[in-house]
Amino acid sequence: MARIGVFICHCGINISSTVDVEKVTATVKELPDVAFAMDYKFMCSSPGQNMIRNAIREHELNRIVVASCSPSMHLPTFQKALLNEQMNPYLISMANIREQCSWVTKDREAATQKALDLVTRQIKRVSHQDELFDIDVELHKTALVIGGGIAGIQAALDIADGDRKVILVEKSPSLGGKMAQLDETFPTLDCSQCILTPKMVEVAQHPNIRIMVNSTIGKVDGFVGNFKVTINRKATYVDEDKCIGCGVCQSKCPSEVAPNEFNAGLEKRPSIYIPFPQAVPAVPIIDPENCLKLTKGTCGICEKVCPAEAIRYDDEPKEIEVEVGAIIAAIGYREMNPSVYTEYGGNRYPDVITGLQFERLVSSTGPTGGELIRLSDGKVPRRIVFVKCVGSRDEDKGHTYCSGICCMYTAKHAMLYKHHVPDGDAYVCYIDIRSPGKSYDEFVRRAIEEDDVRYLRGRAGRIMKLKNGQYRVYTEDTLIGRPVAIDADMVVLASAVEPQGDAIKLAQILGISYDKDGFFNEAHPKLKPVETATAGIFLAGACQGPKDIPASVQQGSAAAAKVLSLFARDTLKKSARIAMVDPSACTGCLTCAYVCHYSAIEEADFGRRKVSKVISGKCQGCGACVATCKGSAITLAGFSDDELFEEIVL
Amino acid sequence: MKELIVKAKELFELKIIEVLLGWKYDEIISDVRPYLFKDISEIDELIYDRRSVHNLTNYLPNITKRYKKVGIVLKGCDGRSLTTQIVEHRINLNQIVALAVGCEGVDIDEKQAPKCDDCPTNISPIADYVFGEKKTATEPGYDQLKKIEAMTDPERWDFFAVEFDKCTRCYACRQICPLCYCELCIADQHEPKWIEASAKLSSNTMWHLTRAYHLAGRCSDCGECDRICPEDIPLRLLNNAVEKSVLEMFNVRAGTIPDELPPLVVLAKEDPDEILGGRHE
Amino acid sequence: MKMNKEPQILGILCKWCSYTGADLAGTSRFTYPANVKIVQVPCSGRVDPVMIFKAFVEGYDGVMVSGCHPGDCHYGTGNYHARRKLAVARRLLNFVGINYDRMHFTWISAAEGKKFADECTQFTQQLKDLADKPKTLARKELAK
Amino acid sequence: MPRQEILDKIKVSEKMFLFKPCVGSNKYPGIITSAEDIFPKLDVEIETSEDQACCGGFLTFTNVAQPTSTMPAVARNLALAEEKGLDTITLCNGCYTFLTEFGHFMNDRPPVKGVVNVILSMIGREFKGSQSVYHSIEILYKLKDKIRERTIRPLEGMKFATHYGCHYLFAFKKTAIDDPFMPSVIEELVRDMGGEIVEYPEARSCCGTGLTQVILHKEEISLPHTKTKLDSIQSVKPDAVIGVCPYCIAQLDRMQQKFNYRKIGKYETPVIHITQLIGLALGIEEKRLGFGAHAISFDKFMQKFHKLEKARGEKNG
Repeated sequence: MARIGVFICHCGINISSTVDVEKVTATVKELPDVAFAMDYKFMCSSPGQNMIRNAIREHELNRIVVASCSPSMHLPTFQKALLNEQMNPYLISMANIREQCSWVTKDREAATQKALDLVTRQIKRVSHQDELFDIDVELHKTALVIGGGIAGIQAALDIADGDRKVILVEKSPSLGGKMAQLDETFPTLDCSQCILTPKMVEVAQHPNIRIMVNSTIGKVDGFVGNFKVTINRKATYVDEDKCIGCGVCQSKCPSEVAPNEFNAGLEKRPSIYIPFPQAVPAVPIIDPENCLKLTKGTCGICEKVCPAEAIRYDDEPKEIEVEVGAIIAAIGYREMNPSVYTEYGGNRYPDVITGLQFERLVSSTGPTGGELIRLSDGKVPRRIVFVKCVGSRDEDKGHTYCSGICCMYTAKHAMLYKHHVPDGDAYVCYIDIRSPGKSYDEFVRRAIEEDDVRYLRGRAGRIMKLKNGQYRVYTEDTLIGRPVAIDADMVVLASAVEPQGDAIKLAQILGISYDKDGFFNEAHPKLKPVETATAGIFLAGACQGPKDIPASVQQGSAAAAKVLSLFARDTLKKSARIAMVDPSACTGCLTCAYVCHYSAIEEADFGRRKVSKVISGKCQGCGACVATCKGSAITLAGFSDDELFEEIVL
Repeated sequence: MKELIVKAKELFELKIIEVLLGWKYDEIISDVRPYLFKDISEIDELIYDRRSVHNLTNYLPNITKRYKKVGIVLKGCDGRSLTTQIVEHRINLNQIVALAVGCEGVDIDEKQAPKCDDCPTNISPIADYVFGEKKTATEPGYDQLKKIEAMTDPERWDFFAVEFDKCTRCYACRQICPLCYCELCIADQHEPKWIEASAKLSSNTMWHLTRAYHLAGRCSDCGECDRICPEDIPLRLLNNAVEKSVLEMFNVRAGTIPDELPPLVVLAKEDPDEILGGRHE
Repeated sequence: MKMNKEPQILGILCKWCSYTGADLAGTSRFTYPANVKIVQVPCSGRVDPVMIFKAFVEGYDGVMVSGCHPGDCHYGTGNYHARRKLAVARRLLNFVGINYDRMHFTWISAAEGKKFADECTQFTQQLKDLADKPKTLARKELAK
Repeated sequence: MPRQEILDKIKVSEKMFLFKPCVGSNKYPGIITSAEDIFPKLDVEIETSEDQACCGGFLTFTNVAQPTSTMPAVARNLALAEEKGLDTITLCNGCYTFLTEFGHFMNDRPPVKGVVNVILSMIGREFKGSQSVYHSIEILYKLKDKIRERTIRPLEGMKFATHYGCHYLFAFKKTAIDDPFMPSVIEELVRDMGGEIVEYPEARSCCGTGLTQVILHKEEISLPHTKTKLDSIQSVKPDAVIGVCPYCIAQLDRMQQKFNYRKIGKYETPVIHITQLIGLALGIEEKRLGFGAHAISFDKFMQKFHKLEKARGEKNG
């Protein structure tokens, strides 16, 4: 037998000015099951809460209705009052008579009637509410960071410094990501590797971080606090414990055929290689597709020359299972291949290169040792054109979004060019200059004003190779309204930032959502920028959307903070408002499992039948399964059919 | 027919099936009725012709619990029911040997059943053996449905109010339907009472709307509910109205593609918002 | 025939976007007709069309369902599932004579308080403009 | 690179309707006669119609008539092929554009189609929109293997520049058989016949006729453009330029003559339609190729061709 206490708030005059609170109180007093009803000026105040507490004791109330403001405002406040009286906090219901009644209705009579109606519904509802208990979930205080670029490195270091264990998984043979390939960084023009390498070394030496390179994620099961992750480590054919990183093997390898990934394909690399001198870990890997020993059974030189006897031609891929409490996805981006831009040559012209290739070309660790020359004939380019938005903001052939970083790096490239070739001409073909960021616009202005880079506002239409080896860039200067043709020695295409090729696959493994382009979706674009809709999985860096280094680092730290705050607890509290299956009513059709966004429904045995079962740790309580179950075998605690029925039916 | 019997005997002989669900002529009712053939000696009585109107898949869940290998003679519409039953884990496909017949239509009261005019696949989408010709599917005509659609709102309600009022809530429509299989039907629930048990217009309306909605994107249009209704309520009309919307909005005809999820549990991000607000047509 | 009395409207709103949007309408003091009764659900995906059938049978003149905009669902995909279910329910109800215009499905974000108030006002007017609802009303039946 | 998914959709039938371009009929009859000869040699029977009219393009281009008024003319042309149950081959980019675009336009808009059919009914015809229209280069590319096998007079030693024409590749960016910026279908055909391709910088530029219609308007924009293009061609010294559009061919061919008369350069690169070239390689009677109608003489070209052929013959004994 429900003994309901009804507490109606005046909210100063916010409610009582349009709602006749006394009348409502008097009316609800007469309703069945209502054991006590009162009204008060400020129900949320300390005296107001004490009134509720006293009434609970004096009138032996077992259900509470508070009619006041929106539950999103003060439900926790009133739940606290219940808790203080050792009452289950789920035995309260709130009628929203301020935001959804007194503030939106002018007519006093109508408002009073509506308030009465709303309170009555909650009174009917509350007697169907049951005691619910938040779920305690144990958690593994180890984090998994996927991706060893700057965002992943930052996240891993921050978590590790917070004295929690981190597993850092990287697909390629070394940490560093795109930042390791860059020459200098905007807007300060400090050397990228000089600021990155110390961080990479710190990661390598950190006792709390376990680095797993050459590895990808195979499977993720479980839920927040309790993920079971299968990591696939590919065969590297080198024993990392024995290898001393001397590099003799790569200098003797005769099979130099594959494009050097680190140098953006500008030159070839051996088939056993350390990706770059500062690589962490500095352990080589054999490329099985080009190694003569592995493809043809000949050669075997590396094994002979290795002083540490670390070569293992019989190495095999491994599957490693780990248990973690939180996951950070930081897989970064890839540069779009401009081959579809046939108007820009479609990769046929040797001196029409991408932004990343230009970075390698001017880098002192690059294929030319930092000398800016044309790859076709070794000459210094006297005139260079930078074409922006190649693949960005182009519905036709590329992506609809702005890649965000190209305006800045193109300004930087133009400056670097002018620093290498002070008497050369640099042109930039742009649509807009987007440089919001600390000291960013000043940086662009510096390129234009101090380094005399010529900015032409217009999208380049076509690049044509001339007989003399130059490239003619057809564009338009829309500011003077005239077509322009520039004969240049080199053209740099600011190729778009796009999601990694395996981004969608990873999103599906992790069970997180992604946008139409393949970038991972954050839980809320403004208020939850590093969380995903799946609890315990966070995002950092350019996998969530195009980002520059500062933004990636920020998000890495933010994600780490989220993980640390999760790990600060010994158990996780999960809202009790989750779905439950009544196995005796369940037919086992499993259509509920198809609509579950969290894969929180699994098959279970019930006598001789198979039925659905909700994994309470995974369920987030959306109720999609409840609406899908035709036999009403699923109940969503807190929003059960009983409760909603009472609210709907008058 | 002959081939069907020969194949059925072969399957019994080779012990590929333990029982066969089909039809035979029953002297007592002087009509063809569903029959579970348990022995090879009975097979000669197997009948499939225009009188084989029943949807046999309704019996499958129980039969597959008792026998490991079940043969079944399937018309196109029955096959579509089977497809959905399999997707919804009612039946394990491995237990089924489907003998699909190229259905030429069935008769109710010696006239071709109206459902046959709207048939999308005369051969079951699930078939281990096929007997007969496949006909090309035609767009459903929905003649009767279109007549109702042409009425005004009050006219339509007046029409259905009369029909729903007849309902005695015998639930024959529920029992005959191979896809109405809830352990506890929403109409039998006490808390909350979405659908009141007494036979009156309001609760009958709730029942018929709910029944039709629960079949959305699943109903194979076998027409059994319509045939069985003792009050002759035009239940197919409601089913077809839903199936027509499903076809128009989601381009799905229930059960025609094996392993395809029912459209109402498919995650369809690309659906246009117009389906929620745009006018019909 | 136009309706004279105020139409009764049931508003089923998702907790994260639309209910918060309705709160914002209040905080911003946008007024709308008092005949809209709001029920909170965690997600539009929780809305079972049976609730809507019941609402009409119980005597509501219109039902309004609102969730987060496509792509913004707090639970990822609940609103997409809701869209399919409600689209079917809407056509079915129309088929038995309960006009499309008695159902209003919309996406209202937590920032769209104005939109919520406007939708309520317009929907009320829309229902007033419609001819009387078919007499499914349970209460009328009892009176008989 | 040719687009496989588009190629797969193209159906080469045993019998096809050849749509005769007016520029071909009036200026370069060799284009039509060679086409009539080569398709049967490639196992495609050709049917033409005396009733055929202008594709409708000229009327629209020259702003003589509104697109809607030319619609019945297009529909009538399409109906001719439909009545025979044949798919159409066009020899000209303009014909291709007008027949396909207007055909789609009418098919997608039943009211327009209805009005057009009312007009057509007056002459006892009807446009159904049931047959396809293909560009000759599409069909020829599909017949590439047969062309290679049946080449009896290989083009070995001959150098060619190519010109695709905007109104095929650029106008059909997504549906043409090749990428507008990096096409290779003509190149592949020429190489199959033994010829050599020379690339020139302005290969992707317009021939110039599209710019303000040199015939109707002033020449200031059109002629310099054509000159740039011709200069670029001249710089790589091909034996001939291959086109797939009689309209482009007319511009590139006749403007050379015009420049020569006006003494603004000396141009002597003959311009040839792909069907003429294939006709040559397949051994069609030389007078059926109609080189005599071209403003820039083919004499040098043919001399070189004969000389090389003779040399090969002697070598092979």
